[in-house]
Amino acid sequence: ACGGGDDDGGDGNGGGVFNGAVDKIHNPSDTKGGTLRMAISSDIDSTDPGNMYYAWSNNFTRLYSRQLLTYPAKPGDESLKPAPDIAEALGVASDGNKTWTYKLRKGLKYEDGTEIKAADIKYAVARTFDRGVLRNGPSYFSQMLDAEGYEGPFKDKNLDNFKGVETPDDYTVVFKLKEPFAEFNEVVTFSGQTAPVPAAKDQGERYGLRPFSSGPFKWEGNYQPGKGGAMVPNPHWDATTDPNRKQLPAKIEVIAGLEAQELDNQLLKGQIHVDLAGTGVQENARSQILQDPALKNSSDNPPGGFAWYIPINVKNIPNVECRRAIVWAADRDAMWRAYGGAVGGDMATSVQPPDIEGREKGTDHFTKAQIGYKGDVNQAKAALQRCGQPNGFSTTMVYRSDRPKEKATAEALQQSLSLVGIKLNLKGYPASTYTNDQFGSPSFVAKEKIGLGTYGWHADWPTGYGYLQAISDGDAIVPSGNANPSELDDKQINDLWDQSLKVEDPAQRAKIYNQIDDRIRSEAAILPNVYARSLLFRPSSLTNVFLHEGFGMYNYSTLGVAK
Amino acid sequence: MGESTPPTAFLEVRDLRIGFQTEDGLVKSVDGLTFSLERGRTLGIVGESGSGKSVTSLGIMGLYNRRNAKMSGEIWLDGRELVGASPDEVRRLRGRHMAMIFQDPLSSMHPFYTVGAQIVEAYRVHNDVGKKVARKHAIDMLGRVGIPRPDRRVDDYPHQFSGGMRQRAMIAMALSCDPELLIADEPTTALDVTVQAQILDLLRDLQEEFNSAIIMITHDLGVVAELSDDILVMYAGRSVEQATVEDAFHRPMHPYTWGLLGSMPRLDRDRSERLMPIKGTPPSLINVPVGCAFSPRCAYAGLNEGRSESERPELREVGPGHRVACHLPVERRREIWESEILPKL
Amino acid sequence: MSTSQTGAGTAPTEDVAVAATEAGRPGRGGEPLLQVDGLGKHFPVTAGLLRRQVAAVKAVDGVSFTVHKGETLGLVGESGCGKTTTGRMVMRLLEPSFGRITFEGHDITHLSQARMRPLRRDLQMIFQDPYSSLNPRQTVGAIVGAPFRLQGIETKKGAKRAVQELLELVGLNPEHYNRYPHEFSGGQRQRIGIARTLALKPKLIIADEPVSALDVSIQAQVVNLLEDLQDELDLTYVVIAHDLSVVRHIADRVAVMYLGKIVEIADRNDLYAAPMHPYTNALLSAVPIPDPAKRKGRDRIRLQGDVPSPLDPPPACRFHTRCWKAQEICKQVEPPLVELRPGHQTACHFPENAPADATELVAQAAATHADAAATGEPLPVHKIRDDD
Amino acid sequence: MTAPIEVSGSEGEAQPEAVLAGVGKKAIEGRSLGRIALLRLRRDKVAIAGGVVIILLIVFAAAAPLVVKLLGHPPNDFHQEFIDPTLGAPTKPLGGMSGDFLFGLEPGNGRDLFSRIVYGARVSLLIGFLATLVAVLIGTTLGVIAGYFGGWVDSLIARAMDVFLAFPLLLFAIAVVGVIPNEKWGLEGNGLRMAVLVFIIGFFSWPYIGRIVRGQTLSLREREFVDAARSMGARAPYIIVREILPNLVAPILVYSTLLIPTNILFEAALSFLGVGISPPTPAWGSMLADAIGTYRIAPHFVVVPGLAIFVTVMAFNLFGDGLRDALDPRAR
Amino acid sequence: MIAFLVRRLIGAVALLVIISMVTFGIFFLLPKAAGVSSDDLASRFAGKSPTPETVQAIKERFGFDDPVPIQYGRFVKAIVAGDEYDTGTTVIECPAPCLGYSFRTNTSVMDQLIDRIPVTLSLVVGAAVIWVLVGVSVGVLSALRRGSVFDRAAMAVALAGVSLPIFFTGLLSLTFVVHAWDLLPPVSYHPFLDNPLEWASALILPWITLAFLYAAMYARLTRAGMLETMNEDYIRTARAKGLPERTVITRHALRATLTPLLTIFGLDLGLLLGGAVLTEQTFSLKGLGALSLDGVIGSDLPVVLGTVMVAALFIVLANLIVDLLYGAIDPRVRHS
Ligand SMILES: Nc1ncnc2c1ncn2[C@@H]1O[C@H](COP(=O)(O)OP(=O)(O)OP(=O)(O)O)[C@@H](O)[C@H]1O
Ligand SMILES: Nc1ncnc2c1ncn2[C@@H]1O[C@H](COP(=O)(O)OP(=O)(O)OP(=O)(O)O)[C@@H](O)[C@H]1O
Ligand SMILES: [Mg+2]
Ligand SMILES: [Mg+2]
Ligand code: NI
Repeated sequence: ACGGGDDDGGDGNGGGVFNGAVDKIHNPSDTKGGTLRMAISSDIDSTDPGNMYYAWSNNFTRLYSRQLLTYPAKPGDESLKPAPDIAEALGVASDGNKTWTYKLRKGLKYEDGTEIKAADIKYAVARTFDRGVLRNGPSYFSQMLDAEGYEGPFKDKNLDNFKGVETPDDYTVVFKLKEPFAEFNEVVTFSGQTAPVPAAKDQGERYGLRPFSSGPFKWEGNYQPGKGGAMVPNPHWDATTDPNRKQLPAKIEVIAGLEAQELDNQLLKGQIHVDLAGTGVQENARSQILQDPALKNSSDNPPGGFAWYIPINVKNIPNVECRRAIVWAADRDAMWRAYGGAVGGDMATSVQPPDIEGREKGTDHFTKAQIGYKGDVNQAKAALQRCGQPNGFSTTMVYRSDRPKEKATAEALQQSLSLVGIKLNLKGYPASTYTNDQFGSPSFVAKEKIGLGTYGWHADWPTGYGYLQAISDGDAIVPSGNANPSELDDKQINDLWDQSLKVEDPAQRAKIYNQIDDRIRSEAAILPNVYARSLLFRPSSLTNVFLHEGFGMYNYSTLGVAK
Repeated sequence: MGESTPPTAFLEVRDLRIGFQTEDGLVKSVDGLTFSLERGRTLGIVGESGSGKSVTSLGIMGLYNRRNAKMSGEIWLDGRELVGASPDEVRRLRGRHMAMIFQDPLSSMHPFYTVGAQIVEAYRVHNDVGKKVARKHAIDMLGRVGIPRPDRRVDDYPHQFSGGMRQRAMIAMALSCDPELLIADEPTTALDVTVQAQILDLLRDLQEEFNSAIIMITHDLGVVAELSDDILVMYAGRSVEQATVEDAFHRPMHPYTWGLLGSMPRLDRDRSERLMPIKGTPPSLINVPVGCAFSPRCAYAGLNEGRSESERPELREVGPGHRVACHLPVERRREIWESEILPKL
Repeated sequence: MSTSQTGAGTAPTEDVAVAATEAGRPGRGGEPLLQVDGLGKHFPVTAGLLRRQVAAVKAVDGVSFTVHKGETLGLVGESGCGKTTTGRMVMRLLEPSFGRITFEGHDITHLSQARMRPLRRDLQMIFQDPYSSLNPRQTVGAIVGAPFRLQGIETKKGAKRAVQELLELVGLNPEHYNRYPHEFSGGQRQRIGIARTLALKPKLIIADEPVSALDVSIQAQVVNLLEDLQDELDLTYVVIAHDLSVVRHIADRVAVMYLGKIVEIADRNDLYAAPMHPYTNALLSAVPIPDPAKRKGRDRIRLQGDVPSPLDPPPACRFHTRCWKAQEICKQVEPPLVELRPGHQTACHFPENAPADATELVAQAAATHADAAATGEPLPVHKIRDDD
Repeated sequence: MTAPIEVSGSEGEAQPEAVLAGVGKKAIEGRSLGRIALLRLRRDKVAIAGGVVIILLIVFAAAAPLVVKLLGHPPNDFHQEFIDPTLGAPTKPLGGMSGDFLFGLEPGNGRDLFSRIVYGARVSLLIGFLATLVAVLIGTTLGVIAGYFGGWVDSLIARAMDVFLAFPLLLFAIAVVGVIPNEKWGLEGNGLRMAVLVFIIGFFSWPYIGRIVRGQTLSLREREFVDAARSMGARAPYIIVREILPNLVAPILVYSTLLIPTNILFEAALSFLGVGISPPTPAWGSMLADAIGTYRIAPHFVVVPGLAIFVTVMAFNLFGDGLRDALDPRAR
Repeated sequence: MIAFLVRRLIGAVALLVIISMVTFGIFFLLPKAAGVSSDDLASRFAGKSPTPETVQAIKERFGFDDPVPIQYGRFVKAIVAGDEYDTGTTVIECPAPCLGYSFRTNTSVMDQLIDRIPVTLSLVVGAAVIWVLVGVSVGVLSALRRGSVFDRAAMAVALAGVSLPIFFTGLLSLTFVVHAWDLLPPVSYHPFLDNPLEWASALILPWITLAFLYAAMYARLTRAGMLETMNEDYIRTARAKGLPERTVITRHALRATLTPLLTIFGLDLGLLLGGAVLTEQTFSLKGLGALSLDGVIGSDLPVVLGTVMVAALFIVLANLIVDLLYGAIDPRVRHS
């Protein structure tokens, strides 16, 4: 590959080959210096590693925070397996998967040179218990750990009252679970919630404005919401203790809220190096890249690790045949096109995307994942007949108004359903409130009689549990930020979930997950749409670029810029 | 008229025509006007509203944009012809050789500049002097036109002056460069009688002092009688009678002039029971009657066997310096005036 | 009858008028129709946060006069002296600040608009500006017919017929019922305004500068029309004007105003022949005479300066700042309106054309005046001689 | 002597109406100022062109189903057979413009742009007109009341206008549109949304009309014909309705024609910010907002609605300007 | 003068109070009327999967269950007397005038405003300079050459300027000028004091785009005003004095034409300073407009209230300054 020397940043010349960063490192380099510019078109919801949930934030936070375990920074499948970070090794289970013990490396330092201690990790986990302060992160710890009644360190200053984590010494962290859980290492790996926070440095909610660094970079001044911030190398970070990170750029600039089109434009010219969100470029840039061989060679089109699908709400459309009619009538071809055809992804057959461990392809129950499949009017009408609504019915479909692809999907579905008499009222909501207040709020869904909507999901960790549980377990339905907008509360599925916890063998568990997947589809609670592919662009000046399969985007912790 | 020669008179206007092209047609505001004026004399122009008095005066001043106004004829000022002159040449004459006073002094002065500044400005375009000198001159001029404490008032704005004072200031501004020709377009119409009397006195005094020629435009015959030496009666853009004031008031020869005199209630005569108005209203200047413009309103038009309707009367000398445009035989008119009109006045 | 367009014939009103002229006008002596006593209007000048009144424009400051049935009272004075304000107060378009207005024996000073409404039939006004007094969006028919509609009057032959009769009365072509004001000349518009005024057959018409916006030739037409109508319809006029010649022509009695006060009021002939107040004198002598022969012979009185501001009128005799006869007393004592000759009142310490003892009479009156003011009694008009 | 009735063409103040009336000497029937303005307007070719465009637009919008039947495809039908699945662009050049698809195809779904533009005119014009109507109703009512009664009523309304003018209308529109329920007041879906939009836009733009009306009323109130009416015993409602309002028609008309395009643009801005009309109802603003995202793939998709908005707004502006000149030639 | 100022200031404060009340009403009462419960309102502040306790906690902190007047009272009290916010670990002092604290971004609204104002100020002032210069000169030239080719062309362009949505012109110019033709650097904000050249070059495009719209408007207004002024009697007087035409236009006509434009300019400037929402959004400039838009879309009420208040303040201030300037320019106003 080309090492750069191409400073005008005007094109993708010498950018290697198409998909050249998917399974190997593109442009490897150890050159230091330069400014790495990363941008995102929305705002960053939080830079507090304990208060973030997006795949890209977990990727991003590794630049300035280390955590107990992490995904290896390597191309290929290897990146999906948990690897030690602050810990010396993976956690060791005891007590029938109810106790997990981690040993810490010694001598790891924060940005001010003080050492990272076990208590800091305990404190970091403890603070995730206060959902009033840290509202955005996952809540696995507070659900799983055996710490009944603990309210978090902000209300309860005495950390000894937190029994879910024990620190027998400065270098040992022991997690105590309520129930046995086989995939606990994955839980620890996937989020930044085990990134250590010294109690003295914590500022509660405001910690996100300037997180205390343990990684290769530290924040220079505060992060400014809606605007961005900057990072500089952390002198106390030691490369020898950390195989998963590099410290190449002399400065990292983070720009938030850059208009999406403009972001792409600047990315293509190399004025910006990374689109933080990692979901790929917009339509305009897509056509530019695909039509210009030079640009195309600087891009990758890997699976993004997530899937786009349509949850069908079982409360508002209680009759399963009515839901099946929707699935039968759906114009899969148009819905697939909405995401950009082959470049946007592959037609989905199951709820779980292919990179989930042990996932099976599944069978199309009431639809066909085929290019050119426009829906089956006859089958749909028959289903309607069975449902008792031979002339169709009308319901509301929601989508994120600032996402053109979702709008196109909704329109495609609306158009094809109209052929069988099902009338969809489309309503768009801003993405920033969509998953919390509208589609993610069962009361709102009930009030507005929302029948279906667009949705996308990324695995917390690459197993069926990490993908499916949050979106299909009846217990996972919450009043706001609900990730199960189908509101599927199926006895059979719920039982399967409970059962899966007790199974030790991962392959055995995967079977159960596949069963659940199949059941969701035969209940027509989810209409699978597309396994996403992202069209990622890597400006020629970007070095050490490779696709991180766990995040479904380039790995951020090793990037450098060629001057 | 290629062989036009410079006249001997100070101001001579020959066959002046000024028209405006409008959406509805050509407005012939001035339609063949000829007159002359000597230094030190005052010409009063009277006529009804819309008869072309202001257009004439603005035409002489060269204040019409040549694109909008169609102008022809000749205007000779002190040996210079103005209609054919370049706009810049005429501009240089304005203010210095000819100046003008307008009817409404408030709207005619710039509201944002002090009275002094406006006089200074007028003075300095034509005289290469410093600000201080010009200001002294302005104060001096304000004093000359009878504004008390001119050194203070010079820094006032027009709206701080009373109506009479504003008109005085306008006069000061017009006279600041000793113009040889002063055109006053209804300078007193907006003023009260007592103030009007003051302004008229002022104009008279200033004329004596500067020996300038004055054109006094008004529709008040009284004002003309007080101030003018000669009179020009305009009707529908044409001159219908030109005479000395004595002739005009004592021996008027045009039915329109009779009408004007008959319409006026007068303080100096016994109160007549009825006024004698002219019937009808002035004609549209787009469709002026072909013949005598006054014929539709003229009580004596019938005496002409239709000539008034078809043929345009020329200005003809009926006595020394007395010219009238009427088809009626002079003798007949004299008779009518003496037997029919005069007794009723 | 054919209202000839070419104008050889005369309108019917003219014929009537000629006949009526010499029949004599019901001069003064008719019963009083309108009585105005000490009427005044002070416009508050406000400033500051609470819109506190800081001063007052003393537009009209206590005027009294009587208008008798059938006569014409002329009200003259310089611009801003309060003529219009007086007229508008009488019309009750403005609320008087003080004083009393009696119309046909009824006190109408503070009648509510609702109570005023029926009285408006008898009390009408002609406005100064023929361009602004007619609504440009209404047809002549609507304008002239408005009084019928507003007063709820059923017209026998229908409103249209009634309007057309009125148009004819003022010398307009009744066929122009459907035209709009902009299609008429100034004089014609003024006629339309007059027709509207006449619709309700009022007893009293207040004409505020009815001809000052018109050209002389047209002015004469309208003046004649007003006179003819008065004879024909038995009208009473209060004519406001600043043109002394016009007032002399149409008024029977004339009141001269200066700065919100009446300084002299007298019979027309008396006033023009022998004015007593120096201001009246000055006014008369300022009028330019359309006769070049008289230019030299006249001895003129030239006033200095302008009318002072009604915001801060001079004390005592308001004319003293411009009066050439003014003495110390004029700045101290306000001269009351004193009837120095039969039917001729004036307010001056040193009147002209007056009996020899005038000065003492005025001083005497001023003294009683001061007493009355002190006791708060209404101020009488001082009638000195009753030997009439 | 009575004046012969004759229309004079030379009034002293050079009254425009009088001058004009002087032309048609023979025509004796009353010609209102409105008709004269119409005459004058007819001579203004540019304004006429604007007016013709407006009328055409209205006709097209009203007859949209017919027009589309004749010249296009149903506005919501997909034609993805002509769309490249990966690029989302029409496969034929010029965005697929042809006799079949006059304005080409929408990228992605391949809907007929022509029929979407025709149907979109309905939304744009409806919002433009109705919102303006709301503004005119409120603005005129309050403006006249403020101007006529003066005093504290005037102060109050004038303050209210200040408040409204100081409000960031766009933000409120977004906030309000965000909470519109599905059904209310017997309306549902887009109908409700449009009703709310119309109301908000109208409700926040009334001060523009209100100010003008108030100013005009203030000066009209001082005109003598109002005094004349009062002196004949007219009450306030009569004066407002019969004497003042007819004189306000002209300025209101002019400012309405100028407010309509503003409101059309406002709808476009809302669509751009994602709170416009819901799909699949076509609206120019939302088409343009969508097109911004695909201008490289389908430049015609930007040009077509952009031009539609531009032409419409331009037509209204030109017509409004012409109207103003015709009704009030001094304002040129 | 002092009395005038005091009166205007009191009026301004009253205006601000009313505006804050209406804003408050729209953002609290309206959602309530539309059926949004205080729980829903609270959950908007609560991130991805809030527990009921979270919602409860937020509700309590905001006092969403209190009557609206009390909530409003708190808001006003904070402005006047300052406030403090418990962020869970620390208590943040928010000194008066405290416009509230955004729980969404964990910053004091005042700090954000202070951070954003320079951006909007730079954008608007730069654009204003351009549009006034261009608009006025084009308008004057058009008026003087009324009916000429220049006049027609200028007015056509002006109409185009008024007829095109700003996001349309903005995004297209961004694509072509910056990205396709590389004529200008990408649009961004660099503090003026750091590097004035960079500041200007990175803002030229938004300036021009914004100015295009307004220059068009001002050209039309100036032209109309100029045509009217040129008919004034005092212009005739100036010419009668023999002044050169240039002096007549610049000293006499222009001054009178521009004075009434000042009022409109003040209002426009005030409105824009409160946030040029569309322009900022189009060019990704982080000014007040973008902040308020984020606030509205994210239901970040304190931010919305804060930006609306600042916007109103700008308008009020602009009007006040215009009035004062008016007195300086127009002596008739000064003396009345
Ligand atoms: N610029 C112009 N364009 C068109 N017509 C004009 C123009 N200026 C004047 N006129 C017309 O020319 C005629 C003569 O106008 P002018 O102002 O000279 O009358 P005037 O005698 O001064 O009347 P007044 O006594 O009312 O001042 C009028 O009919 C007027 O309408
Ligand atoms: N509404 C008002 N508020 C304040 N002052 C007023 C008002 N109306 C009139 N004035 C003042 O009252 C005084 C008298 O005005 P009025 O109109 O009665 O005078 P006038 O004699 O009719 O004058 P003119 O001859 O100019 O018509 C003037 O100084 C005028 O400025
Ligand atoms: Mg004139
Ligand atoms: Mg008056
Ligand atoms: Ni007395």
